Amino acid sequence: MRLNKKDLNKILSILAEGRELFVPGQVRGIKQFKLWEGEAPELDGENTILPPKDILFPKTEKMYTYKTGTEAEIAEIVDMPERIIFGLRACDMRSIECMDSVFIREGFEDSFYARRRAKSLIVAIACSGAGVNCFCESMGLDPNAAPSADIFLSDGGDCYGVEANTERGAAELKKWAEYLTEGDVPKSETHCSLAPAMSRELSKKLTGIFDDDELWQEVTGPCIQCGTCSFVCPTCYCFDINQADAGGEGVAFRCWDSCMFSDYNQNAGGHNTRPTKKQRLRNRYLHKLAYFNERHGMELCVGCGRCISKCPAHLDIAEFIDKTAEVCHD
Amino acid sequence: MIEVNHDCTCQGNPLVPQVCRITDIRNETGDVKTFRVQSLDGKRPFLPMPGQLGMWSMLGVGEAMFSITAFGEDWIESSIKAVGELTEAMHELSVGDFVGLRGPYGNGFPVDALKGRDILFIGGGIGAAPVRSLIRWCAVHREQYGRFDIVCGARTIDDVPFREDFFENWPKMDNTGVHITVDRKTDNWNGSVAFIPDYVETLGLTPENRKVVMCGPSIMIRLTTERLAKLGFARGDIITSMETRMKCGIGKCGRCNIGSKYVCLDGPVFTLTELDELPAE
Amino acid sequence: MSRTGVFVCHCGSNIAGALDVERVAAAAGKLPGVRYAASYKYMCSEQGQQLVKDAIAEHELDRIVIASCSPRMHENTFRKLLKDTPVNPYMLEIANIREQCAWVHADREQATEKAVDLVRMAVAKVAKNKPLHSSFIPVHKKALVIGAGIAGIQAALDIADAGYEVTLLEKESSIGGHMVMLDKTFPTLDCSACISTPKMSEVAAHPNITLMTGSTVESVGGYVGNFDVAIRQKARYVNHDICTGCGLCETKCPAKVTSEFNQALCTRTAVFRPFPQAVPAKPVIDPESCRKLIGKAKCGVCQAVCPLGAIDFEDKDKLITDTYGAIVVATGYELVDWAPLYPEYGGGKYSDVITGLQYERLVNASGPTEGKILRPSDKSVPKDVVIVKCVGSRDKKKGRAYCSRACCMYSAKHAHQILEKIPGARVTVFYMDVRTPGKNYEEFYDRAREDGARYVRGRVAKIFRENGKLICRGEDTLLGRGVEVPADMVILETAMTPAQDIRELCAKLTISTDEYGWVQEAHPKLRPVETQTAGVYLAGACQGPKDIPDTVAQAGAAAAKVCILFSKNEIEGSPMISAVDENKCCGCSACVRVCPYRAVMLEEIDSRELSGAVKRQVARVNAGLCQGCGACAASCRTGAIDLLGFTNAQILKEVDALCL
Amino acid sequence: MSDIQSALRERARELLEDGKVEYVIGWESARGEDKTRPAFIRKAEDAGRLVWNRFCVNSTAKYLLHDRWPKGKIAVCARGCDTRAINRMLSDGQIKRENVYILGIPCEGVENKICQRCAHRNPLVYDELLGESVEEKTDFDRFANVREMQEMTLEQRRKMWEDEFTKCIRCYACRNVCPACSCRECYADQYRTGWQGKQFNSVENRVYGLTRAYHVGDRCIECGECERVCPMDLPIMLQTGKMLMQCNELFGDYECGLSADEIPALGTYNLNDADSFG
Amino acid sequence: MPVNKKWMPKILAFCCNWCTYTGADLAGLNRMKYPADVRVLRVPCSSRVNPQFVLRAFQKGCDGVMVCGCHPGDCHYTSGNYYTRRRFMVLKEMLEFNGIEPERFQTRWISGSEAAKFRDTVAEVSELVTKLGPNTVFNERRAENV
Repeated sequence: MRLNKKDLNKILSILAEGRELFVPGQVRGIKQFKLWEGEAPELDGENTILPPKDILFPKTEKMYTYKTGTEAEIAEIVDMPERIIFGLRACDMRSIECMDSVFIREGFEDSFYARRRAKSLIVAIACSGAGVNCFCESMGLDPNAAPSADIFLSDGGDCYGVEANTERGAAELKKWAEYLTEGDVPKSETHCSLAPAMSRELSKKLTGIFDDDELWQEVTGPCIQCGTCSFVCPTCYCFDINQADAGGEGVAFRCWDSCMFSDYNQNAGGHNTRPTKKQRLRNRYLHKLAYFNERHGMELCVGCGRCISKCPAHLDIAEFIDKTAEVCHD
Repeated sequence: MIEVNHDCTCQGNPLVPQVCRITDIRNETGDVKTFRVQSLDGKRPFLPMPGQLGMWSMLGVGEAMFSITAFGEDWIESSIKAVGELTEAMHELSVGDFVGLRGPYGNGFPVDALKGRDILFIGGGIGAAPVRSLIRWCAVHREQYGRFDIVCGARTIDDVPFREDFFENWPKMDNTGVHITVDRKTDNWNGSVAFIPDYVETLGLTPENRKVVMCGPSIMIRLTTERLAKLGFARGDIITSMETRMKCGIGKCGRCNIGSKYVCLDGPVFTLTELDELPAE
Repeated sequence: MSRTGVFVCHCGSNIAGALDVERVAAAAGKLPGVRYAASYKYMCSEQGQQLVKDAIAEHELDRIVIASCSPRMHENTFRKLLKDTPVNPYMLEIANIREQCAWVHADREQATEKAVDLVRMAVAKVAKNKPLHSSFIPVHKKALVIGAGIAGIQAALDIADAGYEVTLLEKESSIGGHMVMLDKTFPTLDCSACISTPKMSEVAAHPNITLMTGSTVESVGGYVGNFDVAIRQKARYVNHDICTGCGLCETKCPAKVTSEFNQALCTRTAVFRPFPQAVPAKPVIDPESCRKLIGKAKCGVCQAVCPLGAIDFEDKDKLITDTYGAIVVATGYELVDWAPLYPEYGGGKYSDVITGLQYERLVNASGPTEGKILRPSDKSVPKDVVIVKCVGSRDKKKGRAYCSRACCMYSAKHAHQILEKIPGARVTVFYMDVRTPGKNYEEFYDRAREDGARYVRGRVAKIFRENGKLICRGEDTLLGRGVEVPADMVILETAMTPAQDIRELCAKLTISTDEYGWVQEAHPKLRPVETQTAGVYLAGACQGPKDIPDTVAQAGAAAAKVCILFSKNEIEGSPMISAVDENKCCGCSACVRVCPYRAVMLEEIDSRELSGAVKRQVARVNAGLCQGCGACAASCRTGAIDLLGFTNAQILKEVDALCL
Repeated sequence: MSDIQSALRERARELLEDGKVEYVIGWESARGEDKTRPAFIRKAEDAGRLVWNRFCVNSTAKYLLHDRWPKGKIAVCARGCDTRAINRMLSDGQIKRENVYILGIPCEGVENKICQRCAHRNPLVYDELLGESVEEKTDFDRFANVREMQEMTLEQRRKMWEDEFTKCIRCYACRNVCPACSCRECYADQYRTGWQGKQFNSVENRVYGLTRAYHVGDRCIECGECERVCPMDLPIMLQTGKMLMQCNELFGDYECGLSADEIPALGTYNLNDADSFG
Repeated sequence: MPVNKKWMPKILAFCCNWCTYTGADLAGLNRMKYPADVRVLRVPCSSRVNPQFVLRAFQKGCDGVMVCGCHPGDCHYTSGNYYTRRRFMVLKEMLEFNGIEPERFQTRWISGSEAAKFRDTVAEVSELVTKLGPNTVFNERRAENV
């Protein structure tokens, strides 16, 4: 189907009825997914700096309230509003697939995430401008398609090609009926600017170089062990559980955590299983490019390049891939 | 894949614990206490397999994973050593107080693989707790297993936990040898004074048809494995339970990974061969 | 959860009258961790304390909160109570709901609400308390007294009589200080030598006192009970073990140099005893004036003459170190150098314008003039004498605003002595005020005036020589006109100042001085003989100008303090001191800088780090010195050093509890 | 620029060859020539990787804290701000001067907005100076941004900081890059003691922001690294700048990192300090 | 908070044990009256107060914070209040710079004998903070944060 770009605002107001609509926009100079307040979303240009991860897997999520003392009781916090993520690109869509695989499909089902995911409608859009650090193609993605999104908009100059991939997407499209016209739009042809030599065999071989200390020392040298890469990465899903106590009662919450922090693996009694930054960054890279693959069949890196642009020490996962590819194949 | 039963949670959400009441607290040693709990409606919170863990939550302080060392008709028990702020806070609890509990987690000991075998149980200090859960299970199904040799090591005799099991119940089991050793001699003990690795060597056990179940500090495991290897034990026959930091307990938070394996989901029980495949972290 | 007991006190009607104590107890009962809450009429009474003991036993409580009067009143009472219960005395917090709540808020409802808040804060804090145990510091029962004037002598004697060993240091070659220079002492006019020389000989003979003259303190380390002191004894060049004090060498010594003891009124030889009754009664050689030691001439007469060969020119300074439990500072005073300050009084060029001490030497029987008052210029008997008071004292322009306290009395004494010893003498005293604060002081002053001393109220503006007389031009403020008094001799009663090297000594002892250099006492009214460094006491004029009666009283008080310290084998240090968590400390020495008592030092420890075993610096608290102020805990960014009893966790919980 | 670079490579090769230093910390070009990355050259033949150009923005000094007890000496390519960072760590007792071999580089300013406000382009302490010292820049007001901020009304400032701290994602990059942040265990990681909650909300962020400003305020060497690395572009230097301005006004002119034995302003006192207490 | 009652500010006062706390006790002994919205937190010396405690008080919902100590020169620990003076002269400016009304953070030297000064200070601060209204800038009480 086709949608005239002029009618985009009307579509957005349809989407925003009684639901929280998140669109890419500027918040004090930082492009991120923000609540839509009627302005035109920034769909083109580079991808958002902060991923949409915060919507499905919030920075701080209250899990349950508790009371101690004689009548101790625990009450789960359940209310979840309906949400819509509009203007998602292929790489962020893949990150949601990864998180679905972790939180829903494997082992226990994480009820918090599952509930949020069930109440979220995702409207993806074809990638209109690859950033200088993008390499999603070499991670096996097609920037111009998002098969697992509910609705996908492809860019046709003055109009969007609209197609629904899921029944929920189709149901939603019915509401757009009056603005849709027949006809489809050719697939756009944006390509990534980077192409690191990532491949399925490299993913297998990576665990082989686990003990190559000299390589790891050189790769992890400049790292300053901050959490920037974890918190701007769309697929990092590690979290910490904590309790905010207010004198005998309070809230238990989970919040983002980063494997790069020094107290991440701090056991009671002082022993730390990964005390040095070499071990921690090695674990991060291997988890993204190898370990996750063994369990879920896809890499945990979607090639969005956010960690490359934001790393204070200018570390670069794409360069890492090229270097290890070179080391692994000989 | 991993079969999952989590019937002790609040309306099925694996991350939200259920309130349970402490019905009994026993002082095992100076710094180890065993807490027995029951859910509010007086029933057993969940039916754990031997070696499985429960996530104990002291409301307002924090959560930690402890192996379920024993269970009965309407209770389960865990032994907790006071090492950090949370465990010290729990040691201040008294009977009738409430804790949060969710579980069971972990894959538990491979009871089927052990069927028909002689078993050497080794428990180092608080490591005796997970081993005890397996011994109690094997005691119930005694006929399915061969000879038992139970070894317990501790700093001094006063640090040996579960005294009535080690000294009364288990020696009475047929075809069972109970061997206690301590690091440091005290006047109320005249038995063996030796580190576990050396002591195990003196027991003269043969590797044929025998599996070893060993839990305790990692140095003890490493040294004892070397001695067992000298005695001819294959690494595949040695089973241990990993003691790492676990946060969520359901394989999501990423904290307890060794390579691609999650200790709380794929473990904590591994054979040494499985551990060798993982990257040496 | 912790098992806390809360006890709310009615304090008769003091608290119960102003707020609803039952509601406070009920609210406390619901707080987390509180297992027992009750209220009682008088918690500090015998029954009240028994109530606490019973509750502890019955409910197995492990920490207690008392909501009552100020902790400054009964914190110790309740700590002693807990000593004979299984609960550690420091698992206790007090909520002040009397002085800071019941008594100061009229509105009963608001007062009750505030009391509930205060109890909640105390319960939240006590939950984080840890059992604390006092640390014990050994005490070396040996005292060091610095300065052997009457203050040092009296203190040393008292301590020694109490049975403890004392080392008495004196910078000069003989003990006695300034008092032994005086002739008579007011107000009883008994002879100074008669009351001080017996004490001096008692000191020399006392088995417990080790006397070290010509000695100063080189360095002081350690802390109360364990001061490691290095003492430098100047070379005497006379072996006092062999020397019998016959004095033959003194008669033969060719060198002549001004005698400091006699205030430069006469000279002394290089090998000398400052005054006949000196203790130790054996001479020493002054290296600056002995011709052989200066290397000017071969001399060595005294060595040749000495029958026992006691002279030894190769003698060297000796450095002796010892450990002392307490130190008494008794370094006394000096007279201000008035000459540069008062050019208008001749600036020292008139030899007949003398200071009070110079007069004392003139009138003293063992002085240069054997007691006859002869004016230094022509040794004639002065008929007209003018005494000028407050020279250098009470005068901001000359740099000292304080009053030197004793000069009013000894100027009256001088007037009385002159009138008595020189028949027909005329004495004029220029005064600002006359202060006679002691027993029989006023009567003594009256007698001086009855003897004929003429008191003129006004300050002397100028002293100049005119046809053989010293004209003292001043002003008589009572008559409102200028006045000029011709005089044969003028006595200036100059201001007292601290000894010159007092500031370095105080720096070594880590005690402070005020802007003039007088040693700073711990508290002017409540702790006058203590300093803010534990174990260092002070006596006499080093703390401020004073006369002999006050000096001796202070010396006795300082000795008593030392004896209190020595009465126990070890001092129980308060356990509420700082403690360092070594694996958090990065050795940045922020705490070392802020500690007022230098109780925190960096120390090297062996530490297992990622890169193997290394040596690194961490802070270490000296339990003896730490007074528990907590400045270090607030300066430590990572919370490695914390003040037990007021830890960061406790205060944070207290702040949180307030806002629930 | 390029003769310094060749001198740098030359000296690095010599130092590594005769084993005087264990490794050299400098910069090497990253992907694309407009980006460099800190480099740790251990072998003499790798010395060629060292570069010096206007894209060398990362501070090299803080990496000394990643190896506090080195076996041998560590060579550091240090610009003016890096040498101030080294002085900072020396004053805090975190590194030993004998462990560091400083290759001083006079710097005309790199691609970093802080360089317009840099008063110490020449290295303050060095073992070798690679190139003649450049003329210092003095035509700027060190606290221009702070003064401009103070013109705003209280309400405006409140709103501005409210938004800024809502953006913060607590990645702690500003802490991990700051030479004044040298604690073994940061207060923010000790949530057992309860200083700082783990929640990500604007209040906890504000507490973190203000606490860190207070911890490093009187020792901040104004190297601008915290603002450079902040992924959310928070104006962190405003906070420490305000602290320094206060120290300047209250305790006499105050600049940090100028010598190796400085005492921070809040760690000492002066009897006649300004006193507006009631 | 029952709606009919006039809103009462919550003010926390860090008082040094040797001077201000004694002064407060003295005010009690003399039965002086002052508003009931100040809660005193006893510390051994004003130099024990870590600026982070003040931030914590504001974060947890206090409407006003006071730090009181001995007059410079009278400190029982000789130099404690000199550090207090520097720390909180700077913190006062930082709070204002961050948009918190400066009147909410008061610092006073009150000696053991100045009971009247303690009463007047409490009255003055209580009135000032009541005029300013509840502290919403920093306060964790707001819905989205708890």
